[in-house]
Amino acid sequence: MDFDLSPEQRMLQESVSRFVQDAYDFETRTKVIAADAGSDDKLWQQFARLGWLAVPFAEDLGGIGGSAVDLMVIMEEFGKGLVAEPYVVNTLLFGGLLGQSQNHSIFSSLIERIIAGELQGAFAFLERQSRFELFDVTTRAEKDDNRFILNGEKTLVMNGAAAEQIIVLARTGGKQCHELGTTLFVVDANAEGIEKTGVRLMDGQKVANIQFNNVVVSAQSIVGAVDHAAPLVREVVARASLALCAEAVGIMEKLYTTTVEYTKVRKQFGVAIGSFQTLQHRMADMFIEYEQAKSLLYRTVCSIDEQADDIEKNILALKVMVGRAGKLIGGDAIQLHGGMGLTDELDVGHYVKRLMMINTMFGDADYSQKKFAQIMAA
Amino acid sequence: MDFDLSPEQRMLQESVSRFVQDAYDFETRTKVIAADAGSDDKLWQQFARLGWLAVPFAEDLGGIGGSAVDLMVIMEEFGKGLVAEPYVVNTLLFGGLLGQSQNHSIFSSLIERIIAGELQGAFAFLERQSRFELFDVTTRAEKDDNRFILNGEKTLVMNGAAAEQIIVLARTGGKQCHELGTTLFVVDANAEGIEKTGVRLMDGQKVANIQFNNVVVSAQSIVGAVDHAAPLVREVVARASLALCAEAVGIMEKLYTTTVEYTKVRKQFGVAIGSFQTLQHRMADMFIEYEQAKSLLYRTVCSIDEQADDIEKNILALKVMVGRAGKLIGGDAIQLHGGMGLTDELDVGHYVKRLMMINTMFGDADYSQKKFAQIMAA
Amino acid sequence: MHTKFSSEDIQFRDEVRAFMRDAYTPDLARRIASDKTFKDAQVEWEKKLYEKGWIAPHWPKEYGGAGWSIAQKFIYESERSAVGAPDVMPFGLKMLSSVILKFGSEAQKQRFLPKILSSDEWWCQGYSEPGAGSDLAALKTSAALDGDEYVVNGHKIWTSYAHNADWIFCLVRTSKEEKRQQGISFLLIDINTPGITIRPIVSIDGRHTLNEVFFDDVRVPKENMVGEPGKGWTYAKALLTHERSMAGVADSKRDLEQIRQWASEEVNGGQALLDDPTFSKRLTDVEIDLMALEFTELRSVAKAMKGEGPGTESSVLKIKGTEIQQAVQELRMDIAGYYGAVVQGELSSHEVGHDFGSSAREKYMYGRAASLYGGSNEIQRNIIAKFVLGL
Amino acid sequence: MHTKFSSEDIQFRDEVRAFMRDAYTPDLARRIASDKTFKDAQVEWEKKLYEKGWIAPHWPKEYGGAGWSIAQKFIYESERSAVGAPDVMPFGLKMLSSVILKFGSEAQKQRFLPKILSSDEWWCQGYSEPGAGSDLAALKTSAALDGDEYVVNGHKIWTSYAHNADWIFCLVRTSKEEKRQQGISFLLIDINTPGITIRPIVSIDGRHTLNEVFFDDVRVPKENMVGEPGKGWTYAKALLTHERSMAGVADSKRDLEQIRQWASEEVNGGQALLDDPTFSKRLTDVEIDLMALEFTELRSVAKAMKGEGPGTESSVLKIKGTEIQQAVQELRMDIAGYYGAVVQGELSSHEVGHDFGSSAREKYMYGRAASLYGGSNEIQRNIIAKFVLGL
Repeated sequence: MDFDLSPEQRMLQESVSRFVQDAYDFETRTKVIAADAGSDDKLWQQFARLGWLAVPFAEDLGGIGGSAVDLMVIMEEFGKGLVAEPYVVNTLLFGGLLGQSQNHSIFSSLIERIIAGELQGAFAFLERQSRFELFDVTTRAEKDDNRFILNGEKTLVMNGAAAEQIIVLARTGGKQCHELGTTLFVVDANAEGIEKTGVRLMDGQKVANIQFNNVVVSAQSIVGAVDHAAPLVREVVARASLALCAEAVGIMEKLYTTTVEYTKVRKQFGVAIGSFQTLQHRMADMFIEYEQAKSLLYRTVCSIDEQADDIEKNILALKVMVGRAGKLIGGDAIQLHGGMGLTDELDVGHYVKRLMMINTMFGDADYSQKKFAQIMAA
Repeated sequence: MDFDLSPEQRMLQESVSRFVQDAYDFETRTKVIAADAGSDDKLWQQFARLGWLAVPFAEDLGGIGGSAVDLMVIMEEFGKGLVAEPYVVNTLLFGGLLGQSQNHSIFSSLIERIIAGELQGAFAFLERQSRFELFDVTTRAEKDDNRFILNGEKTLVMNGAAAEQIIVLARTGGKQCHELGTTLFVVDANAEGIEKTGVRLMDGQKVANIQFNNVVVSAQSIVGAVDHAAPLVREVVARASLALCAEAVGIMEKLYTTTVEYTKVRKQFGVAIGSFQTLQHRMADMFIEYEQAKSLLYRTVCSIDEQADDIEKNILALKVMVGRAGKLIGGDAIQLHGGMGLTDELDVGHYVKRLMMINTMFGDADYSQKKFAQIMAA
Repeated sequence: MHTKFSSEDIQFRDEVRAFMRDAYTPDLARRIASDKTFKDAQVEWEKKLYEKGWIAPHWPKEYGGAGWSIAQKFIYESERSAVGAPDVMPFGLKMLSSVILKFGSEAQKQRFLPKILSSDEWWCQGYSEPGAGSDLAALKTSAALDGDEYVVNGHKIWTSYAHNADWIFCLVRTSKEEKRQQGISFLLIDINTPGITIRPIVSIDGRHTLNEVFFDDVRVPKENMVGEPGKGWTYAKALLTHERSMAGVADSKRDLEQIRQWASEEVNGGQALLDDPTFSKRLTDVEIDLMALEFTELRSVAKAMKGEGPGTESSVLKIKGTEIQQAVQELRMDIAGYYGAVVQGELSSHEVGHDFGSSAREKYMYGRAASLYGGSNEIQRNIIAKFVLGL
Repeated sequence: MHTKFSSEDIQFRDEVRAFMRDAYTPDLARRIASDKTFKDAQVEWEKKLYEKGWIAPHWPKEYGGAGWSIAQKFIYESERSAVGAPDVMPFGLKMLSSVILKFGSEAQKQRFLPKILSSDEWWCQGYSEPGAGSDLAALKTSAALDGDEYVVNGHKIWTSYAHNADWIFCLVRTSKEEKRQQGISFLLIDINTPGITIRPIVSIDGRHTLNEVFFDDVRVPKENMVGEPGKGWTYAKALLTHERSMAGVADSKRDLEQIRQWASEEVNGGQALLDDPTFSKRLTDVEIDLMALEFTELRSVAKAMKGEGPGTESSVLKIKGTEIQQAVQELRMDIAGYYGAVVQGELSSHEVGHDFGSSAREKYMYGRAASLYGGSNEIQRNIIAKFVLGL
């Protein structure tokens, strides 16, 4: 039993941490997200050069075959730096679907381009009505000879504004909320019949509502098996959830330490406000929640890397805890920063917004807890 | 709009409060509940002389026809004094069923004896399996000519050890949890076929598990209508719930004030522990919860006395709040009393236990909240 | 013990209710809600109240007050917030006016009160400074007498609506005393005086209501000082006790009804969110708390009706009121799900794919202020501990 | 980063597991749980551990310790609590022994350690006094040297198991110093010495573990003082750091499994409580917290395995561990419903109509102590604020 990072992992951590410090201060980040695309291609090239984009991909796909711990290391540092670049969507969702599908070999050139930082991709799963049910899918793909015709709408598609290729979750059979009958297609973002509306989210990222009007896709663009998208989607979403939770733990660390430091220097009634016992206890609680979330993160990554049988349960528990602890730590960080915490200028509110986003992604705390309860009862 | 007590109500309050101060200190109470019956007949005579037993009964039954506010006044003071005498069970449950049934006239002599303090009664509703479902009844009353034969068991019957007469909720038809098919019978506690096991509860009261083995009851002993016990039971239980909640509010007042006083005199590290900010804020929260519970109590009694249309909703909400606030205030009262709070000698733990009992009675906070939610959704 | 109002009060309630229904139109509501049209629309609303004679009910009748009883004031507030109509801007009509009425000169009353009443002159409040928030007595902005004028230098922050205001009333330091509170004076400053710079502060909801105000050798006629120099702290204190009164019960009630509606329409895998027991539990937690708070407020009003001053229950109202508001905001965000993250900007709800997600987020983020402003909830708990519990 | 133990450790785990299964019989468990049979049964259990050589794993091997690694200690504790077997009585085997081993004379080691090890002499701890709880340095019990004996006068309180003990180790005041801690000494007293009176304190769970101990001119040989006079505070402090280590994870795990079982059997109107979403939410809240705490503990153990001393994470373990225990106790009470109120006494479960209601209540009430003892959770938060966060 050992919870230290390996020398390689410490190097990776060091490398991401140095990037955040040297090239990604809060001002830079503010500029990056203010740009229309919501991300910066030069920074993305740097990610590629530093090898980070290769981490999640298997070695036979040109990747590094990184472990869950490797992923955690990157994401925690991204969290601390509030890195807005579309790492999760490109490498874990878009790239993950391609790389982990049983027919991944036919997408090897796409994967190479992802790793090289040359391709922006997206995964279009959400619809207006679907909320947290991944397979509440009404976008239809009708078979027409050796091709499919896509009709419908996908909403708030992450990286959807910038993506050149989009994997679309569409219904090829079954009823509205059924898992069976859903299929994944890679679609060119410039294909005829595609209409995009860019939407800004509170964490600065640029997403898109995408309409598909008789968009023609070939049978070769199917990722995985027809009608059987569910297992692959679930696997990829689980991994992305883990990554987001690791990011959240990084954010929580940043928020609690920032708050502690602020209350040491901020004076009221002639003393540092950090000397008030009630505020001390609230920060102690922030620390406790952070430590607990971190422990559950360790539990989860170890279970993945050790192929234990409680991975799904751990990820759901982690998602619940990250959602709840995030609300507590985020709320207290703002409250303890007083008026400053309520301004857009200070970074605190932006960290809090990102935590809120992460809570929602793929199902909020309440939803995840219900799924957790189902597993426990099974 | 006015939340003051009338002069008569202030007199009533004064009278109960004086009784508690003069005749019912903690030592006296400890002796009373230590006795096998769990109550004291001399005290009960005093209740009768002071007219308290007449308050809940209509004037045409020889009562005073007191309002919900009158009842609240008595019960709050009982709460502050941790009065263990079986007031609720005798006057509101046993007496309430008799007095509010449509055939109340045939029970007028029993009611007279209740008011005179000469009759101890009980209401046997609970069964081993029934938890909070009042009409989960398996005790059967089979019709046999002009009489009924009772078989089954009622558990934890309040005042069941001392009662001379017991109203039994039994099934005369319908399925296990159906409301329809339940009937109330007044049964002599010494009737043949009745077997009692006395059980002590944590608040000191003596209850009984009662077995009915072919107990013969006449058709004249039916309270209300055959098969239609439900409306009457619900009405009486609602009133008893209100009374218990008022008692709980009295207990909370006692607990928060006692705790505040204790922390003013208890010293640690050379200062009163009440000077620590975190403890101050916890006591502020105890106060807030108490004030909120008191407000909801006022809301509820006013709605009853004004025959508003949200009485049921108010009682359920009050029950939820009393349960939750009771846990918070009770827990903090013990915690802030430190080691002393954990002893049986100090009264604090006993007040807390009574709060816990009240939370459970007729459905705990979680259960009551579910019923509240059903009304809100209707 | 009863909850009934007198028949006169009920008649008054009906009158207010009818007025609100007619005067507060959906169009007005829309324009007040948008940063761009806010000021004009708010003035329009206030002028309606002015014409009705209801704009300053707590003022003495001779200056244009309504002469309402406590019950009438309560009824008015309940009816107003029941339809979601905004309160008047408090800076002139509630805050400054009480100071001028009590401590101002006759000339100041004549000069300032009429235009406050008619909503022709808007005020803002220059109290907080970067080093003086909850601890206001630490303020540093100075006003030095030079001939007939005070020369003001300093830096105010968190000044709500300074960019909409014509005047600002400031606490300034006119001398350095042993006891920090004693050197503070109360000064009225035309916000267009040379030397004043206003810098907007964007809030975490993305909106602009707050500002910093910089004073650089700003010259203010000395007749603009209220009362005596050095007494500003006393005047400001007298005002603060007026600040806390209502707990937003009617607003929260309206919000909760809306939330029930939305939660019944938001579906997850075929189940409406309202039928999800976890959500239902959270919602009813808040509803029950609010049912209690409504009566905590009524108890406070009933006390006031008997002439007992607003006591320490105002701290309970503040704490619980804001806790409920924040719980409401969180429920609304959680109903919106993914769409709570949307920054709608110029997009239509149809383009976004959602009606209230963006405004749910704005309200949620802005709502973080509620537990800070008007005496943070921590300070309210200190007040309860000290003044109610005697700790 | 991994959670695997070495194969030696796994072998050891299997050995402990087998031992626990065989040695900790249901009959023993039953007798330990009853006040009447407790002492004899507990001694029987400790003697089994003594014979196995496992009774004092943290002692040096020469005195009968097991020479276990950190990992082995952790494994032992996990396996022991997984079957619900009690820990040894800590007063002699853990607390006093570490003081004697570190600061005691050779004669004291020879006299006291063997009988502690064999569980033939039981100890209790005389620290707290009515005026000295969390603030131990305020203690007043005095020991004045008179010839070769100390004469002890004073009053100890909250003395667990004094009524079962043969000896008591006390902090006593031997001189009055400027700094209150400096006049305190560490004295070993035969509890049967004339002048000692033990008064039971019944706890709110109705049970008797606590006592007051009165000292009235109690004469104690001066060779019973440990180390130097006036250094008692230092010795006691060194001991306190040993106190907090485990968070009761295995016990809480076992409890939660039991709760799942009971909740599936407890039915309300046809629905099992486990299927009630409100209950399920509360239960999974605790389960998730415990999953995290298990790894907070493992992280702490892993640090210890690398030789890093028990850091401030012990405060996290204490706070979360006790919070979880109390939440578990509350769930158990709530499952029991009405039956949680029962004081079972001599009645059988059949007569009561319920299996665990009475013990659920005892555990709930007794559990209130968890957030107070061993440094209250408030003090733990002070520790985190000061030593972790540097506030």
